[in-house]
Amino acid sequence: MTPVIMYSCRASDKLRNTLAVATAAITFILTLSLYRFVVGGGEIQLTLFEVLPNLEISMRLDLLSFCLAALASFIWLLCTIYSIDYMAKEHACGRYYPVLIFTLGSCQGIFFAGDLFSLFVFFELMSLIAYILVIHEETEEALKAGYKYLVMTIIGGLALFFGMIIVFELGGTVSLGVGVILHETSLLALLAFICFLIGFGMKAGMFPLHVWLPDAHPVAPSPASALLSGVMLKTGAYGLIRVIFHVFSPEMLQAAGWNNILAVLAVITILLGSAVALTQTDIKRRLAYSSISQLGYVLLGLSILNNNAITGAVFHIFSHAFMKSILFLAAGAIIWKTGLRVIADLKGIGRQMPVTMGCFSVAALAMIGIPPLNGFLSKWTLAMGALDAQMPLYVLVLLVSSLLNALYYLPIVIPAFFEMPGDNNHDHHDDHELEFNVQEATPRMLTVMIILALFTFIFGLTPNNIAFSLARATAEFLLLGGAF
Amino acid sequence: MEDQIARITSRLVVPFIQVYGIYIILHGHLSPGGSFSGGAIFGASLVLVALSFNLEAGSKQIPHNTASILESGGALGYIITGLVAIAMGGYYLSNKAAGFPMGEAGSLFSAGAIFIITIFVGIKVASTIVTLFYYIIEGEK
Amino acid sequence: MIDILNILLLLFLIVCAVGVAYIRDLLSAVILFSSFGLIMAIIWQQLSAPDVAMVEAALGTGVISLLLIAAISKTRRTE
Amino acid sequence: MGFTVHFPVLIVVVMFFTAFISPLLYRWARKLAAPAVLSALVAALVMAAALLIQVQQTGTYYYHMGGWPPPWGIEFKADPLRLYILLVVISVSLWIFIYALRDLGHELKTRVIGWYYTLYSVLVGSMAGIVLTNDLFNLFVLMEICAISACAIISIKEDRECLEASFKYLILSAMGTGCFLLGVVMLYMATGYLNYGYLYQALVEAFNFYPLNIFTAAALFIVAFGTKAALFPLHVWLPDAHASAPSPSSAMLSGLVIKIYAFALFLMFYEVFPRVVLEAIPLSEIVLWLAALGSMFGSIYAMLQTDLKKMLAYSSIGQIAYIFMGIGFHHSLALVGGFYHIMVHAVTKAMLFMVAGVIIYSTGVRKIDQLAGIGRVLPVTMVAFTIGSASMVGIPGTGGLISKWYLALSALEIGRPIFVLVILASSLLNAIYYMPIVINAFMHQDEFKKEVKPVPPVMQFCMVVGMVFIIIFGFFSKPVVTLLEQAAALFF
Amino acid sequence: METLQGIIDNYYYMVAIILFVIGMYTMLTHSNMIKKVIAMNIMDASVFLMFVAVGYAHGSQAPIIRDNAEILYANPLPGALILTGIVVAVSVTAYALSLIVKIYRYYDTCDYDEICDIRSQE
Repeated sequence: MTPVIMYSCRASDKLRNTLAVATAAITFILTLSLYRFVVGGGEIQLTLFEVLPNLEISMRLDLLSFCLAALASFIWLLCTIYSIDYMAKEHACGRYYPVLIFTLGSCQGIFFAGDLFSLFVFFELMSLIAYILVIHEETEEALKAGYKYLVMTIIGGLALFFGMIIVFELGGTVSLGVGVILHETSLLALLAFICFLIGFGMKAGMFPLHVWLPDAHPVAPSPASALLSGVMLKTGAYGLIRVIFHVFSPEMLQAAGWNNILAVLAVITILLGSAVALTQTDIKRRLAYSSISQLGYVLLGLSILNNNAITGAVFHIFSHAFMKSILFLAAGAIIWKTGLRVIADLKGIGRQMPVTMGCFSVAALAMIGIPPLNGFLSKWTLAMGALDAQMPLYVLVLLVSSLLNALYYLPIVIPAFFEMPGDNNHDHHDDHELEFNVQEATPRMLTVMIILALFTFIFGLTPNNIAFSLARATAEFLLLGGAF
Repeated sequence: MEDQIARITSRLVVPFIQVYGIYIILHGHLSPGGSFSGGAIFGASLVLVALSFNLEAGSKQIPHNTASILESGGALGYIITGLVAIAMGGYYLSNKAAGFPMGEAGSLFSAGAIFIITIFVGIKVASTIVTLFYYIIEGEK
Repeated sequence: MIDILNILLLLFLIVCAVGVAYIRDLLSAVILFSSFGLIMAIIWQQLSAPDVAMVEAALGTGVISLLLIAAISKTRRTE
Repeated sequence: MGFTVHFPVLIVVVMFFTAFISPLLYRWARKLAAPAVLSALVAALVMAAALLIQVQQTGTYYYHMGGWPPPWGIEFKADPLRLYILLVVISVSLWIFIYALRDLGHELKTRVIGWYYTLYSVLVGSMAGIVLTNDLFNLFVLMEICAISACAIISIKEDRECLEASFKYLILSAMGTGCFLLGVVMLYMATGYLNYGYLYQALVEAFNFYPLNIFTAAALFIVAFGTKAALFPLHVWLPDAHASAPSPSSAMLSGLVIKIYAFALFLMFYEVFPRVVLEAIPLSEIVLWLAALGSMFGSIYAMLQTDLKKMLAYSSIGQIAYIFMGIGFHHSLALVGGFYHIMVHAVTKAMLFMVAGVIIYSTGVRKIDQLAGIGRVLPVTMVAFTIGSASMVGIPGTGGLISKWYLALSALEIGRPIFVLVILASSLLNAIYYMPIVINAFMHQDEFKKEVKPVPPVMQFCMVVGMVFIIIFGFFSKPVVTLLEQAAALFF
Repeated sequence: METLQGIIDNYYYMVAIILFVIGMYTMLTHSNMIKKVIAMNIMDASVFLMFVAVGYAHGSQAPIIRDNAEILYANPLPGALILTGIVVAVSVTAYALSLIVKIYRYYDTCDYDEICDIRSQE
């Protein structure tokens, strides 16, 4: 039920790796085993113990938490498998794996949290532990980025704390199981909303709080950045969903117009993220900025607050998790093999590492939103939602950003396949020619990427696939009034 | 400090001062004064010796170790007296209620526990003053 | 009549205190302070608190001055 | 009631008894001195716990010294709140003492250790007395004893900084006491009582006749306790004193002593001055704003420090401000928060000073920037430091969060969200100066260069106990909070 | 005029307050440590004076039991308390002086400003 946090043993490398994978797998299977129960509309609210009067650590299971938990544990499983090879030549693995699994635990904790307080506890736990992942490289740069990350995290945590206290003060409870807590708008409630926006938006890389993200994600080891981008960003979005539907109510937000704050920020996030991504030369930085803009879609979907839009948002959480993981893992594979990070140097790499770059291109195309990949589906649904809400402007935004996506992904993909290394005859590029005589990444890494790419296809090709229907069901469930 | 007049005077005066100090301590419950002032007077007399003769003479009168032992002992005696009151069934430091023998009002032994306590406190104060003086003048410890 | 005596004593007290504050020779300040203490003792006697007066005379004047002089002898005499 | 009736006074007396017997023991039977103090502390702890249970069943009761009833006699009061504080004081000092046993030999000369035991017991005894007493004059005497012994456990390490710092402390503390005594006289002039309960009743009436006296007294009390508890503008003595003292003393001073004075101010505000007085002048308001300023400035000053112990000392200024806020809000939840913070901060800060002590003991390093990479060589120590700083910042799962939670909640409850912001901002500042140390300690590339002595198991044990307690406070705070809520409800 | 009368009636209090202020002023402004200690004693003494004056009723006698029960006694409580207070003050003084002597040995001065100078030069 509750994912058990396990510590990998430090005794031997092999054992540790196996154990880490096994833990992730067990978590995944455990989570999956809840599927039947959840789809049947089941909900569980479980109080573990009371920290303070009316303030307890509790667990809760419903459709939304199931979706995300399943997603998270799946990606985690794959990333852990990927890490085994990737991390083999890195230092301090004894620290890396336990932290990885611990983060998974707290991440699952976030998704299964039964009230804001435990959500907050796990959220902080995850953010702080993830710090160790961020600075894993221990370079000057990493430490700097890590420090930024840490400070922002703590600011976000404090904002959450503030918001939570206001909710507790106004509503007398912070449980997510009672449905809507705050019914009336007031200055304090607005303050609380803004605080939550700051706290969760921080994590989700929302403008203007995204500053930590482009620094932190690239410096982490690639599997970790895949997780950071693919899963941990989503915890912020998840938190916002919870707040919007279970603390406030959609009707109330719409009536008060507060969702417009979110919408405006989301639009800025989308456009800004895409635009800045264009100017980046480091591949991982570009991916990180792209994450910002993609999370903007999710937030936009949330701010529109109707069925289609929310379906789109939830589905986009799924699809982005898959896509971004592939991208980061592929980038990681390239860096691992060649040590190159600058995009201009990657010309022709598709010939040496066809599978890796193949996966990369699939994901990039999905990002752009080319049918029949999953990115298209989520954008389509989002656009439908925007139209439903009489907001054609948002559709325009989506289109513009897709265009921008194309502008910054295609220059990676196309030269990788169709140009020879060192085409543009700059002298220093010649040095790399030798290094390009590289083989593909290890089979294990490839398998992971291929599996993810397959999922991208599957989710895109069949509109009634399992993820989409889950997202649809979740949206309905949420709009029906959240918890009962 | 080696002054003839001071020496002779102090040699004359010191016994009287000491007796007066003891008197004040013992009669604390009958007349003005008590353990604090009496102890101070007694202690001051000891210091006077040290001042008017020299430090060795003073420390011969009451060695340092003795002084610090007396200091602790005085306080302990005070506390124990208080505890005895509890043992005898009264409150802490209670006097008559705990059954200390009370004399007739106005006579020397008329105050039960207070009398005992006063003596202890007097010892404590006198020895403390001596210790403090040496502590400052010798400046070590 | 007794009031006037008291007031005079009090005035003397203030003078002593101000003097202590302004004299730069520490030994003189200590002597002034001990006279301050003695006057204080007299005032307390006037205020019908003989035991306090006694303690002040013994401790406040005697012992403190003694300790102060000892300390000054160990350190510096002028401010 | 049986024999427990004597416990309030016995707790104090046992400590003083030990204080006087330990130099004798140290002289004649050196091995027995430390166990004597230890057993006295344990005995006091047991008595305090028994008393707490007793009081929870039978309610508040009073103990009259020597059987003299108030208003003339000396009175001790045992109610749940005081016993809670007492329990915190005694258990934390027991814990610090165990640590001190090992550390003292390193920092002090052998000759004075016996005196250290004496002073330590006197300090604990006088703090227990301050907590329990129900009488202003008794409070004064005990405060002086506490101040002298607190200064003495600083100056017992005879180096220049300690001596100077403790002299500064002594003078300012004497000023505080002077102000306090003047305040006491003012109240005595107005009412003729010194007993809290009697004063409380008499002041309601006296307030009509002598408002000025009473205001002056209140102001003087704020100055007096503010000085002693390092309320913001009166904190100047604290950093030097706490930073230069031997580590167990710093732990004691920062962990407990300043809080005792804060508690005494609380008693003044809630048990001595009736509501009429406090409503007539914005006393709590003053305390509140000073506390708010203190919580910010303490943290800002702490950021500027290069010496680890000095930084911890400044951080105490910021943290004590939370307790003052708890007093100033005039709300039961705030009291819960403030008192919970007394406990949490006592444990946390004591542990942090222990960590500093261990670092000094085993490497001799005091400067923050020399700590890089130390986490690799002293893992337990630095994990303790991490948890301690997490609690200071208020990371969930540590005790610091709970007290902040209550404080913030009550700030909202009385409709002043600005103070929530203050609390949050100061938490952020805390994070800014604690976190780099932790990061540098663990994540720095360079190896730690200095030679490292192994940390004795006793010290490690003490730090582990501290960590465990901080985490317990973070998760299982309910019994304490319930106790505090009951206790705080008595005042409203 | 009424204020003046008030001052004359309460001259003990007035003097006590003046002394308190003088003491506090000297204590906080003078940099010589021994001066500080003396001033601290003056300050304490002024508070004691005030305390005793509170307990004193005009024309009352010392609180010693005599045969004649008709006498107006002064309140003995302040006296008893001040005894304690004086003792405490003496002990603080003694402790402070011993500190001064030690500080002198390290710094060769007992002036606080000079000590600060010395420390800042290091």
